[in-house]
Amino acid sequence: MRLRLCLYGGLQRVGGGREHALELPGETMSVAELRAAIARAHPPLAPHLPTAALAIGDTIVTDDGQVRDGDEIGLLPPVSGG
Amino acid sequence: MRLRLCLYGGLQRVGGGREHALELPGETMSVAELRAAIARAHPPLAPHLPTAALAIGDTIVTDDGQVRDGDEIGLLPPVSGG
Amino acid sequence: MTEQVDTTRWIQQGPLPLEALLAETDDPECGGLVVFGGTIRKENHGKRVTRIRYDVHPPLAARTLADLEAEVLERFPVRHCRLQHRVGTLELGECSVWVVVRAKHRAEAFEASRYAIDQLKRRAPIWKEEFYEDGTSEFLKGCSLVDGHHEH
Amino acid sequence: MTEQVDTTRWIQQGPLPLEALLAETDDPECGGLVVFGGTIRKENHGKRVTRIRYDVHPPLAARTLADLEAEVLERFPVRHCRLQHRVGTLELGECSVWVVVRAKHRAEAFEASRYAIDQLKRRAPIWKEEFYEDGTSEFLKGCSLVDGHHEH
Repeated sequence: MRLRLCLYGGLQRVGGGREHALELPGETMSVAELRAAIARAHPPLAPHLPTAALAIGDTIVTDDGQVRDGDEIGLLPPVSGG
Repeated sequence: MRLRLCLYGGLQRVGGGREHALELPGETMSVAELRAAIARAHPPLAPHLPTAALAIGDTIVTDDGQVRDGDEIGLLPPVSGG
Repeated sequence: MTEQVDTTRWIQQGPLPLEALLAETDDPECGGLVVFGGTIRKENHGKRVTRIRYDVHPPLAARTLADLEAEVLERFPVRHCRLQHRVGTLELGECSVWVVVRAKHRAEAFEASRYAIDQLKRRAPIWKEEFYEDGTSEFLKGCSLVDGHHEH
Repeated sequence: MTEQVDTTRWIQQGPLPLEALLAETDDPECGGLVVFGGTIRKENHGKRVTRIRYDVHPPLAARTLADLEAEVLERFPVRHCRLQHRVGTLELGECSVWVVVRAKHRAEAFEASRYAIDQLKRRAPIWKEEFYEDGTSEFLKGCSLVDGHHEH
């Protein structure tokens, strides 16, 4: 499956830009598996993953969620708006 | 002495209008004496005097203050701004 | 005897322009702005209000508001505090009072704003006359300015 | 997958017009209006700030702000709560966020406003990059959106 990984806030610096294509085996996987896949594909992001939330579209998902081919994945580090 | 007595808020209804001339003996008197004089000159105001503050010009004065000929006296019932 | 100050800085006849107070207090040292506005409500103690008339002792009210602004700056770590109150007749929804506070941090701005409006209501020589749908009107019970009569 | 909603109700590129939010929430059932504005401060943690860039996840941020507005109306006896946040680069003194709350009584309006801005800062997917006089920039440490990582 092919996902669009979008990095937000300081993660754009760590990962080199907003958008990254992710090609992964299978048609679906759990969010926990996706986190591991992101760490493998982008090692500099790995230390930031424990505090980064993951969104599919405009919904934050927990590790037992599922991602599917075509999903837009947002990786959201700790927030600092206001 | 001649004073200008100005009534504020609901006291205008009780005393009949904003401004009242007060002619009193002597050239000066204490605020406490003035309160008694107001009660005599305007009996309907008497029950309101204990909770009404008294201002000379733009200064609130206590009972030991002095009034003089020509002073503008404001009689200020409990306030309700905002 | 009464000092001739421009009372319109604090007491105004017409609508109060919030924009002017925001511009006046604009300050890049501040990160938090809190504005309180009091607006004319159409119901009070179960009665239908149609409008409110504010009676004001302008020079004393101006001085009271100016003193309160200074007191707020002294008591709280805030950089700006401006107070304005209207006089005369206001329609439903209109704004009778603005409290504008700016501070480095938001917590202090909230606290100072709350303090300022509470104290303004207790101390400013301003009287609210409510007019009702049935044609009657009433001056509201208020806070005595005589020491020992602060029953709020 | 992403629902197409008009995010500009909550997230805007240009200056946020407070007047529009005041007009939108105008309500004669309300006696108290509290506005909080966050403004760009020229100093933070001892460093001279020249501007701030906000990075935002617009659809998620819009949903977060909309949900927070609804939550505020449920938790507090207030009649209106509107939230708006800017995205992009802001200069010193500019306003990055508005919280507009209207209630029958002022105490509730203050409490709800305070709650809304505190929660917005914790929950909204918005990231602040501060630019400094020395030419460097930094993303600020923030609040994790992952459960169990709310260290505030």
